[in-house]
Amino acid sequence: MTSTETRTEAADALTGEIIVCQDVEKWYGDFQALRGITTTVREGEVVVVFGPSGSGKSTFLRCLNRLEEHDAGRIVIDGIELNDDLRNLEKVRSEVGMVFQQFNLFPHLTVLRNIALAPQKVRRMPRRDAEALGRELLERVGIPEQADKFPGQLSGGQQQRVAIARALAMRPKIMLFDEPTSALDPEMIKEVLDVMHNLAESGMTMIVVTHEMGFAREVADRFLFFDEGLIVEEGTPEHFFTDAREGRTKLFLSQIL
Amino acid sequence: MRTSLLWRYSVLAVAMVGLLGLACEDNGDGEGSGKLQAVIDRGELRCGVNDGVPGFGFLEPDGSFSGFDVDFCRAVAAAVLGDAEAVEYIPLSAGARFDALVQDEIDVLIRNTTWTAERDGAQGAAFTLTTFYDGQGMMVRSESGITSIDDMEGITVCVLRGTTTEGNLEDRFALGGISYTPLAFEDLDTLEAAFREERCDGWTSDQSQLAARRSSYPAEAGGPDSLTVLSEVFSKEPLGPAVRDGDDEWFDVVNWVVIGMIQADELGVGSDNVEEQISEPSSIDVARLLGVPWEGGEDLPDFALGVDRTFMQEVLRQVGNYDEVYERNIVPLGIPREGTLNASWREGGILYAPPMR
Amino acid sequence: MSTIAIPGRAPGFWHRRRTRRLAIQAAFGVLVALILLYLLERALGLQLGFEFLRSRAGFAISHQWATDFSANNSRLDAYLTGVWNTVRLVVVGLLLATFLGVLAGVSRLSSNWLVAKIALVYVEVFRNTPLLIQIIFWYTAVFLRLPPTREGIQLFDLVFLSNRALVIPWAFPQDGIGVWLIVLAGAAVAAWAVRRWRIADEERTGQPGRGNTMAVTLFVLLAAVSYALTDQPLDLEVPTVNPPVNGSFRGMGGGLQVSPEFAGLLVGLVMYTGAFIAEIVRGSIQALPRGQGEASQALGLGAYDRMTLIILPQALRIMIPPLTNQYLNLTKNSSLAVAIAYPELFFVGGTIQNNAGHAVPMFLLIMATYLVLSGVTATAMNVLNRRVQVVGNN
Amino acid sequence: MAAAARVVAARRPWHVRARRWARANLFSSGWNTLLTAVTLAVGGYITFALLRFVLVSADWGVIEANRRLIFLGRFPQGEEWRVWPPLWAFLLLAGASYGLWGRLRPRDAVVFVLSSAFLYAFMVEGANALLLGIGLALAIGTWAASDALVRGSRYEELAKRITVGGWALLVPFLLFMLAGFGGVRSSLWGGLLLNVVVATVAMEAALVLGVLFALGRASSLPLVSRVSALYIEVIRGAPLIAWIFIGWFVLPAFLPPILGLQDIGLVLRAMLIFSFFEGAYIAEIVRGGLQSVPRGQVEAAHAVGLGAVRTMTLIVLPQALRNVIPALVGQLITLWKDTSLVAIIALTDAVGAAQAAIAQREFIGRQAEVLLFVAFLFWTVAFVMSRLSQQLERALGVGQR
Repeated sequence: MTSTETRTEAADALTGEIIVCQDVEKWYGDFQALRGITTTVREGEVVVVFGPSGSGKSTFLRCLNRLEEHDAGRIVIDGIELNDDLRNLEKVRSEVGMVFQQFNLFPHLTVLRNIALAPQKVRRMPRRDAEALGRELLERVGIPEQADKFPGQLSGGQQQRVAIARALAMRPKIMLFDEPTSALDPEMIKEVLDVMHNLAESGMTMIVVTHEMGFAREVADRFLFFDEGLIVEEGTPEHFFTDAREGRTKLFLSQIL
Repeated sequence: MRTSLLWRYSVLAVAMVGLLGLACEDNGDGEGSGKLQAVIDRGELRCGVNDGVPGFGFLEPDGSFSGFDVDFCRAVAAAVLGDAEAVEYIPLSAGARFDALVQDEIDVLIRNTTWTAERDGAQGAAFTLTTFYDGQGMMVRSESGITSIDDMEGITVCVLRGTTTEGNLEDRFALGGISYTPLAFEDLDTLEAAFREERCDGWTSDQSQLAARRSSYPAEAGGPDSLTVLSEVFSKEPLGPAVRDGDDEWFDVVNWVVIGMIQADELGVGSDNVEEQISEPSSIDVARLLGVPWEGGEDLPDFALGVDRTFMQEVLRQVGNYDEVYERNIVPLGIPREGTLNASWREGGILYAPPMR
Repeated sequence: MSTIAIPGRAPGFWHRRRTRRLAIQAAFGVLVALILLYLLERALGLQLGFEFLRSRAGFAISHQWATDFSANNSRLDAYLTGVWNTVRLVVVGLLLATFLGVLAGVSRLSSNWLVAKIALVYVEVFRNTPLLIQIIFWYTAVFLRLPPTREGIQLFDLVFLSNRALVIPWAFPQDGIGVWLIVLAGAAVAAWAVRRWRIADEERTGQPGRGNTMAVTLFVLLAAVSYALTDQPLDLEVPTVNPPVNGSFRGMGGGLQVSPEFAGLLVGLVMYTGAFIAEIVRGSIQALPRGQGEASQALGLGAYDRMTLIILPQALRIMIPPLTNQYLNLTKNSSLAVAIAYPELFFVGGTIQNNAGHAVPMFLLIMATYLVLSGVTATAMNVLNRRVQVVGNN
Repeated sequence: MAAAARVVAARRPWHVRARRWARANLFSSGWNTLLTAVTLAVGGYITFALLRFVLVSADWGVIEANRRLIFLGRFPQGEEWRVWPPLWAFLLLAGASYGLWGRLRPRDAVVFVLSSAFLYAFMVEGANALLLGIGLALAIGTWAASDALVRGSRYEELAKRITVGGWALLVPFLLFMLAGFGGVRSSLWGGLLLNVVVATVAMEAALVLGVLFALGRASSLPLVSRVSALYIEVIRGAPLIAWIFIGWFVLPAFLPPILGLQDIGLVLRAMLIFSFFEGAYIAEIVRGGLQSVPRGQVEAAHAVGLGAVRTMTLIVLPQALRNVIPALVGQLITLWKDTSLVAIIALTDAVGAAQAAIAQREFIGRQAEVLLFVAFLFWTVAFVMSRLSQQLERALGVGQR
């Protein structure tokens, strides 16, 4: 994996760069959430994003699959530029899976239907195939027996695993995780992290917003530290744990570790 | 700040009860004493009237009431309380009037109300001498070419609901085997609006009401001449004041105020000459009417009607006699008194006052 | 009861919770009973009993539907005519108000600024103005002011507008209707089968099945062909103006005639209730967690699928209880017909009471009727509610 | 998203900004462009027709001639002064409250000012202009004083208490001014004044009754709960107009013949009917609020040693009421609008006055003007109430746990 890279120039059109961000800015009213984010992610890379709350981590993630529109700069995902073109939007969304802090499962559909819905409707997959895929993914996240229950009947950890399976069902090239474990009870965090660990090992490109630093250190190729809408510091896990340069980074790390 | 909610609610509840008591006007009728005493104690007459028939009972923009019926309210108040203005007018819909009367909402109902057996009996009203003899008629637009009820096959007729006219209408059309659609309204204003917009072809009501409405029919809509009241009168509608059954004393007072006004007309006593007639009555009948001695003699026997024997003096001073009331309210509608049933019996009408002696 | 000695004394009789509860309830019960007894005692002095409803009505009723009432029928028949008039008004009103309300509610969330603002203005204006004024306005300032019959507005010889009647073409059943209806039932079954088949096919292949489109097309096609073959089972009537008699017009013939009274009341009720329903629809959609929409977006579901598969099924669940309340309100508000001349049950009941007295039994009957109407509506909505509830939802 | 676009665009020239905004909000797709065109045509026509009517073709003389009737009904001539002190008190309290708590959004303020100006134009004649001017001056004065001087000072809490007390006493004060010291009989109260009096009295009474019946229905005592439920269902089962007719026709026969109770006037009966009717609806709303309070709250209250009554009044009820403020205010707005129904019985409220004005010969065919004006009067009050409710919700953080 390409974990030794410390810094990539956005202008470099190296092969394998699946996400390119250049000077991305985002405003909420008078508040600027992103102040010129420039970074790239290579295929198969696992990037962990962390930083204090309100630093723009989630906004960054949400801009990547256009849940939020960025106001300035460019974002290119797998060669597709994110702009007003609706066709681009559809393409990007089917390539980028997202897992939310609050799971966001559909409460009126069974677990299996939650997973099979998008492949059927968006990928035009036959129902039988979609449901077979769903069962396979449930097996993979370790809860095959829950297929016919409703989300409300599952524990938080199980729900988040269903949410991961749901995102995987679209066979995305990139997975975005927005604090996937922060709404969970401690004993459930591990079961979700295990699933994510396996996913990372299978070579999936992942961007993960998390403060589970143990997990991050194990799986991440690269860390991004966000503060006040900027990437303050960027580097390998080892760099952060041994040799963090910025004062803000050190302070924050000392608070969460 | 955070006092107990229960405490605050209790205070509020007590305050509300107190306020209801304050707002509740003191109009309790004393037990045992009749309506007459109750009215005197209250110092005001509650009179059920119409507020939408010009000439009979009408609410003016300034909030005052005017009309023939309203003048009889004023006359009763003048007789009982000495002040024609001591009246609280309660506008009533046709449907609500008898309940208001029977439930003591009002002291007297003077609202172009027809005297019928059912109302006298089952509905618990008692009618005094008739003040206005009327009959049900039908008004149509002149341009419609309708000249009689029998021409009216298939038309729509506007009528007030819950009135005798609604039933008479059905009876008349059933008699002629004529099919029609009745459109029944709760209030006269909406009815007239509908008629004006040609929602219906005929408008049936008491002839006086039709004439009243016709006379003031707005020029914008064609004016009075664009309407024709058909000559056929298909019911008898004697209109007069009504009081609640079972209080003879009160009934007598109202009845004799009406009679007194007709009598005064017959005797030629009115608001213009009442003062001189009081000091020097022109006949013994005038003396009896006004409750003054005849040619300086002893007092005439009291009628013992429950009100002062001079009650007609105030009535005539403040309101006038029957003819004055008629001239003031009905003639402007285009219904002269001569030649109608409401002329005096001496002039071919049927208005006839029992003797006051 | 117990044989084990308990330290201290058992609570005295008066201090037991059970006793207290019984005492409070007994006191309350006595109070309620006293009030009821008092009311009963007062009621005994009034005219009770319903015999008066058997007498001849003696008045005619302008609007009739599903009844054949004349003044010679009993007062009870008159009342039932009024009940049917209410039912007709309420059924049509519920359908239209729901349609308008959903339209306006969804419009309020539209990304089109103009549409959203117009929906907002509609809701704010009609929700915050007394219904009585609205009804009087629609009747006296709009429908009565349409031109009279002789100057009526005629659109393409199909629709006729006058202040006597709004007439639209309408199909009336003829003798051959029975056969055609059977064919229609068959067509419906066929359409249903086709839809099932298309859905199964869609699930099998993943390709869009277009089940609804095909089913509707098939049904319409079958209906049209069988209509042609069965010798016109419906007679489509277009409005005609009856010839004038003595120079005055005698109303309209043909088509479906809607009186201005009915129209005024209906439009008033629909516009008013629609504004409330719009707020319910908007609120229910907005009440869904934002994540639901985002998750479906992130999965790449299109706007239509998102609305029909994710948002609406969940919003419906929140919507139904307040919607039921609005339906009940519309039913009860139909009684404002007394302000204009539409003879629904409250109006006719009032006329009977004017003629006959007997206020207490008459009003009891009116209340009971409304309770039954409300009960039917509420029960239907409860059944619907139970069907859309989500299992294990928390 | 629109907000974000606005800020970015703020750095661009206005026409670019406008174009961007229009593209995002009006013409984002072909379908949206069509929708915009159709809506613009229909909405534009309606707006144009309405404006033309209001400004050109309408004859507002009918309102001018009937101003007194619409606002006061048959209130006796020469007694109008009784109305002014309560109105002043109201304006004074409104000004103070706005100064102490309020943050009216600019858009609301515009609507408010425009409506006031419109009303002013129609209400004002002769001495009224001065009297109303005094009221407005009071409102602005207390607002400015409380906003600039009191807010943030150590007297703020005291001022708030006084203001709350003032609001509580306003309705009693109004009734006292109308009926006290040889005042005007309730049967002569009319016009909008009547709507206001019936609505305010019934609002307070209905809130009290509603809370009582809600507590009754939520009671663990089966008899109490069943009787309360029965009351609520029966009242809600029939239309308000039916209950008003019952108050009019049937109620007197059931009132006990003591204390002159049988003789209570129509206005009082209307207040009674409205209180009991709306009380049943409010009871249902409050019951919903009671159910929304988590069980943990009760348990926590018991745990710190509060008894059942105190748990209810100090812990559960305040939270329950707070949670249902939107629904409660909605019901109060309904009550306000429903007071127009008294026009169907014999009372001359604003709507009754409107009907009387429509009937006047010289104003034939002016029904649209009269009805629109009266509708506007009702609308203004209801609109202000709904906006206040939104402010209250924000201030109390309803919906935020």
